Amino acid sequence: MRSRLPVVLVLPAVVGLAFLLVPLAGLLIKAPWATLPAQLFSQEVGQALQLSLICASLATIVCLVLGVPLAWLLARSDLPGRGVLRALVTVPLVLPPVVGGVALLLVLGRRGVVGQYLDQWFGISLPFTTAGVVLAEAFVAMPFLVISVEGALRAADPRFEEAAATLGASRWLTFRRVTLPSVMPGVVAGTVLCWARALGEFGATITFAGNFPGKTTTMPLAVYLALETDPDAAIVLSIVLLLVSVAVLAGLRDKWISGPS
Amino acid sequence: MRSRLPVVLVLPAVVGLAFLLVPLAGLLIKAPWATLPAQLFSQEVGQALQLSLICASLATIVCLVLGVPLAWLLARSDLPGRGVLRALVTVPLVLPPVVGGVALLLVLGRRGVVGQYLDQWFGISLPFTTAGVVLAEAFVAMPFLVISVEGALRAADPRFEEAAATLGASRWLTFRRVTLPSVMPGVVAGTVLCWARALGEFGATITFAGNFPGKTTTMPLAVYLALETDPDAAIVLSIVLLLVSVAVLAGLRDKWISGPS
Amino acid sequence: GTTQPSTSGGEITVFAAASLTESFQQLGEEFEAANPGTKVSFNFAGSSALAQQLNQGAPADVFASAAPANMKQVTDTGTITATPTTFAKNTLQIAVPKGNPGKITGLADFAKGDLKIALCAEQVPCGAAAKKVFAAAKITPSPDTLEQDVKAVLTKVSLGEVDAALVYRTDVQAAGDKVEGEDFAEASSAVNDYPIAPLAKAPNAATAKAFVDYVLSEKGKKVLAAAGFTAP
Amino acid sequence: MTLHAELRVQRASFSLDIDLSIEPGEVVALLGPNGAGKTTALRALAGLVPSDSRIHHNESTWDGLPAEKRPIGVVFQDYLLFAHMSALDNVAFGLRARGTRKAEANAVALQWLDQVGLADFAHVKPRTLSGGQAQRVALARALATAPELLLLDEPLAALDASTRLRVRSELGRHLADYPGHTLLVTHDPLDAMVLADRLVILEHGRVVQEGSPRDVVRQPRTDYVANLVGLNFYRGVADGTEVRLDDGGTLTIAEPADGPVHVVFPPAAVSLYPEKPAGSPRNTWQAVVTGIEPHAHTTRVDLDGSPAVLADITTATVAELRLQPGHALWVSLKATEIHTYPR
Amino acid sequence: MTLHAELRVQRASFSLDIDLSIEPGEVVALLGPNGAGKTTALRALAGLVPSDSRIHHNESTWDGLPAEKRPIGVVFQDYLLFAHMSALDNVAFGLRARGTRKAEANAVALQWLDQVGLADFAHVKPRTLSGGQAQRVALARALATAPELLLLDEPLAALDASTRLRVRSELGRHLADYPGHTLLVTHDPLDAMVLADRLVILEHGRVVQEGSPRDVVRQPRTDYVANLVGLNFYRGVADGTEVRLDDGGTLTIAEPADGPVHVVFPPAAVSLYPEKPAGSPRNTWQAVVTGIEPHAHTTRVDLDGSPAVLADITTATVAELRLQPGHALWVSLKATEIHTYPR
Ligand SMILES: Nc1ncnc2c1ncn2[C@@H]1O[C@H](COP(=O)(O)OP(=O)(O)OP(=O)(O)O)[C@@H](O)[C@H]1O
Ligand SMILES: Nc1ncnc2c1ncn2[C@@H]1O[C@H](COP(=O)(O)OP(=O)(O)OP(=O)(O)O)[C@@H](O)[C@H]1O
Ligand SMILES: [Mg+2]
Ligand SMILES: [Mg+2]
Repeated sequence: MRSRLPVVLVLPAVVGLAFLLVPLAGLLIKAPWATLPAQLFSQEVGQALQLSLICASLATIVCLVLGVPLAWLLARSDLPGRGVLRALVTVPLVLPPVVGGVALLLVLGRRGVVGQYLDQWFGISLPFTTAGVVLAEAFVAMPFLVISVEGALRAADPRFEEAAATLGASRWLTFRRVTLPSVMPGVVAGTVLCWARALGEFGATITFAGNFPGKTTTMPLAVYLALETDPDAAIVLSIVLLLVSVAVLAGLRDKWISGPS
Repeated sequence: MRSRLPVVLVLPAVVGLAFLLVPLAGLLIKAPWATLPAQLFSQEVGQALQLSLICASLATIVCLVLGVPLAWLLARSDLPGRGVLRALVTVPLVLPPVVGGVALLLVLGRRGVVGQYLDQWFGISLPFTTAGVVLAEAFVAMPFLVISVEGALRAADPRFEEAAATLGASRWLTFRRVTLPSVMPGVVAGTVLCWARALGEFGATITFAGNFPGKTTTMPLAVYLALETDPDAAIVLSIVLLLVSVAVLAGLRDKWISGPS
Repeated sequence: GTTQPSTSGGEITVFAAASLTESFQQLGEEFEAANPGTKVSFNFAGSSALAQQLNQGAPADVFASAAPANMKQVTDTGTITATPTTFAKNTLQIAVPKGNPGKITGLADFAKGDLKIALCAEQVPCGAAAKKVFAAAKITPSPDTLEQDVKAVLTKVSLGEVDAALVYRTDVQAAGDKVEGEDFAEASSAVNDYPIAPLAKAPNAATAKAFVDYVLSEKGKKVLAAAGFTAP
Repeated sequence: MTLHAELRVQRASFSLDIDLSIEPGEVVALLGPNGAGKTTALRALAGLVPSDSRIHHNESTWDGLPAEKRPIGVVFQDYLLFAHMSALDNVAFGLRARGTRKAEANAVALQWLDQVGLADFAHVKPRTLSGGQAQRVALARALATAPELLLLDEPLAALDASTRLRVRSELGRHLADYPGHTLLVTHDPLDAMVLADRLVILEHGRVVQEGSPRDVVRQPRTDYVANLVGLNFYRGVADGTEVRLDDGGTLTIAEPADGPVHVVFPPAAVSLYPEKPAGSPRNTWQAVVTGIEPHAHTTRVDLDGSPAVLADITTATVAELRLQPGHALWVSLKATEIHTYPR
Repeated sequence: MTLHAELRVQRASFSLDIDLSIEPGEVVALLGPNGAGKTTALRALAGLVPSDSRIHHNESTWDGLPAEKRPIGVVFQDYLLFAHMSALDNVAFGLRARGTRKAEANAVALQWLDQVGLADFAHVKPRTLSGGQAQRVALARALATAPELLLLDEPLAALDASTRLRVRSELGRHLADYPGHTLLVTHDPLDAMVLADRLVILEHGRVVQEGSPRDVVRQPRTDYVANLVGLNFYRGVADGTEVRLDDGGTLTIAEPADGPVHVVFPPAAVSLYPEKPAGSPRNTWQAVVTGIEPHAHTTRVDLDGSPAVLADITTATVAELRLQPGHALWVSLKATEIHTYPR
């Protein structure tokens, strides 16, 4: 029952869409499709794809478990210096990922500030393991989740939380049953950003976790190696990564999202 | 007047905060501070920093102008296939940035699908220019903005837009005066993500725009090159980038944000 | 602990420069075939990243670097105590897009302002080498971009974004038929060495030494030569 | 110039199907129990709900028109004030949207805020307004654009008694001057009687009664309406001066009637006695007190009997009779107080 | 076991400062004009607003306690139902929060929904409820946890007349059984009279009057209260049977008094005549009609004179006198109808 969409909004929206999609179309057009089936069914690619999906999903779970509470703390508590904390949380975004990887090595590496004790006391060594990939991806992707969820929390009406409190709900119950469901669209948006960023993560991963096929070689690393040997194959690999992620996102999001409109 | 913060939320929040901040602390500890002043006041670093800030800000403006309407279109219109469109918009996130740069070259490069005509007809060549840096950064960073803003739009109560319509407001006016202000926290969150991502962008920039001091060498590129010869200098450069971005974000965000809580 | 005795028979980990990907994968397979019971796994990345990782205690047996500078970063910290051996050399070539649309004939064309030229940045080996070459030829190039690695340069050449670039011959060879290489005289003034060495605390020192020897052997040289490397 | 609307809305388990006509200058009140579809009808008129409705006005049709193209003003049940704008900006919004210049829009808005007694709150954000204050800002916002069709969803519900009296009479004055069509959704029969020229009673998405306030008050047709106007209400079959009630009991009436009728009488016409009264009233029967509600000057007594009945008696009588739930009493009712009309 | 509260809240340009005591089982109604601070007081009791309040109950103090530790139930003015939960889950929420098992909580919740007449809507989301339905779910949600202090902010405001009657009497029954303390914020004097044992009248954040409904009805102390209970109200100085009114005019009263007094009489005690009447009433003066509001059975006439006065007359009289705003009439009032009490 609403009027036609206004040109002043639709025009930039369409330009924006074209800006994002035309380059992808370019990739699709120029890709050497003939090599696709061979790539798709090669063992290494299968392994890398599987590893990518698993690691990105695990990293996303880590981010959700740690990041959503962090977002809540930033949005709802009255900590002093929240402004600075909030800015600090965005820092891994700005850090070139390779430097992020170096930072992780400095802290969690075998000679790292924390890592040396992990190694000495528990025999745990994170770099160059699949767990390391998950950590590196989580480090890079978490700020996306935190900032999206915090934005959603700030836009949510806190009076519903008050209503829950008067019903005897602790902050935790209120958070779980009232706050979280009401900011679900924001959490979903953040999760998508986080997962996608983790899936595409390269610099921190190769620096912190290395590039061991089957263990730490995710798709972006495979793309990097393919660029060394066969640039066309690299593009095909990227497209595979794209298609899989589009399929996953298109499949999942509409299931999760049941908001207004 | 609320109870103590629940441990079950605060604990993961603190762990998450530590996870994000300890590696940064590691960087700070291990950085060769002695070289910092020399670096800070060197001409190249100043140039790169300035270029980074300008390009990231311009890219953010491009993203706001194109991305906010796009988010609105995805959240509020009843286009067919919105789910797939939404997934496609997230794709540049997943794409390894280097491949994103290749995609941009394929389309906007000298021999690109669109670029060849830009070159022939208008004499415009985007690669190796500062405009190219802005484009590359915008391409990589826009999905962050779009997805955050879309999440915020979905969480907003559409009945306020109905109220505006009954007051005779067109969709455009409603968007400007009612919808946008009510999702401001989400837009701010998205803008921060977008700006930070643009500031840290490396792969697509170097691939599409190349690396020429004063024209296309942004801080992440300078960091990368420094890593090749002098990792310590790279860390110092990263810290400079970090400090500047934290200062900007901490300074700006609390000004923009005046939501609840 | 960091120096457990090898328990997994002959398994070693080789940290190798990304430009060695193809040849070392082949060498690894041949080595495994020649020494049953051994297994070689690789970690391919940029030499500087590998050096960082090694200095942070990465569990490796062998390091093959694309530049002596990165090797030096590792020997400086004592992570490698053995003297590195040069196992391959690489020289520069002029790379042009298929069909040579810029009509590049020699190094002198790099000084033309109207052509699009890509070079490596000075900080990376191919850039340092290019600087030496231009100095020797007394030419002042007018590059449009100073790329951070050879692959980035080659991407631009193969897409026709630049008319000419200066890269290693091995890279031209790997780039396939979209890129054509032209040799030039001054190339000999800047030859890049690839050093290799086993790590001081290699978990499997014996196999590590065997692998280094295999790379330096005639069989190894043949594989490397096929990829475009010249022998040391 | 009449506004004709055939409103048809289908919701999950609810359907609305009503025809409405509103003359220029006329105020139609839509009354009905919760969930009857009043808000839904209002939204269909405003173009806020997808529907098969057909609306004609002034030789034009609104069917395809989006909400912002309809010349309407709406006061929503839960205000929907824009949280980030001051009260003044909220009121000025509609004028600005229609192209009025800022200074002028603000002046008109301020005038409206003044009319609803909130001039002092012009620069305050809605979040800090009390419920009633917010409602009044919403009222001013809808009225400020001088719409052709004014839609009010419970405009007075959150106002306190004295403000309500004032805003009601101001609203009444404005509506009287106002040349457009007005639809008023309300629960309060008093609001409806005072403000509306015609009442339309809705139940379960259908019109069950329609007429001038006077007619509706006199001749309710459903329990809901009778309740609304505060009358005892029964269905029965008349045979001369005897009416046999459907739910039990018989009443004697003064004016003979025949066939199925509605029977009404005011609770104030009912008298209560501890013993069976002897005297002129033609109707006496026994009943048991089930509830007592004190009002300002009288007390309403709920009685179960054949028929069940409501009685309004003075507070003095309550004390005198020592009324308690469970007490058995005699009910007496003069035949002349009973009004019947055909079903 | 009395609940004692000293509520002090400072807001931008508003301050609340009231002392309240509520006995167990007692229902206190908080009345006052819009913006008087009723909601603010309720929020201070609930622990939802930072304040310097001191609240004692049962030898314990609530001062430091957060809202969720206070044994309270709140019905909010704009419902605040959780949009993503069904009506049933909304009602069961408080029980679940207090550790009741799911099946049991749902059973109790369903019972409550049934009590407010919404059993059929148990599995419906609040978005699809009508305003009144939503209000009733909110009511059920607050009552379901059987709190010690029940706080109701306009619990009946959005209900239609018949539902309101039913929910009011059900609420009354529940409150009568209910051993806890109840604070009811309302605009409706009838709700207050019917449901509350004591009224507390708030204006500008201060208590202006307090007492049983009967006392407040008989002896209002401010214009707001007089308006609320529907009485003509003046301030004056008595000297024997003469009262000189502060705002002009003099009235003759039956029972002699002295000094500053309040003067009240019901609008129904006022008679209107076209000519100066000759007869027993001791007070007659001329006045001009300024407003006419038809009610169900009587008509309220607003008259300006010395003093200004409200009169309730039968609709028949309105027709007979051909009343129109602007008409000059004679007002007559028996001295015995006038009630005075010291200021
Ligand atoms: N979005 C919706 N989806 C499904 N059903 C709805 C929706 N909105 C309203 N309904 C149902 O339609 C019916 C009518 O609702 P409506 O809001 O029109 O009632 P109302 O007469 O305004 O009631 P009230 O006086 O309580 O505000 C109700 O039964 C309600 O549950
Ligand atoms: N968050 C706030 N900040 C500043 N002032 C406020 C805030 N909330 C309320 N006020 C002011 O406090 C006063 C009392 O408000 P309150 O909501 O308590 O009134 P109320 O008696 O409940 O009125 P109503 O009957 O209209 O609901 C009002 O003048 C209001 O503008
Ligand atoms: Mg309604
Ligand atoms: Mg209130």
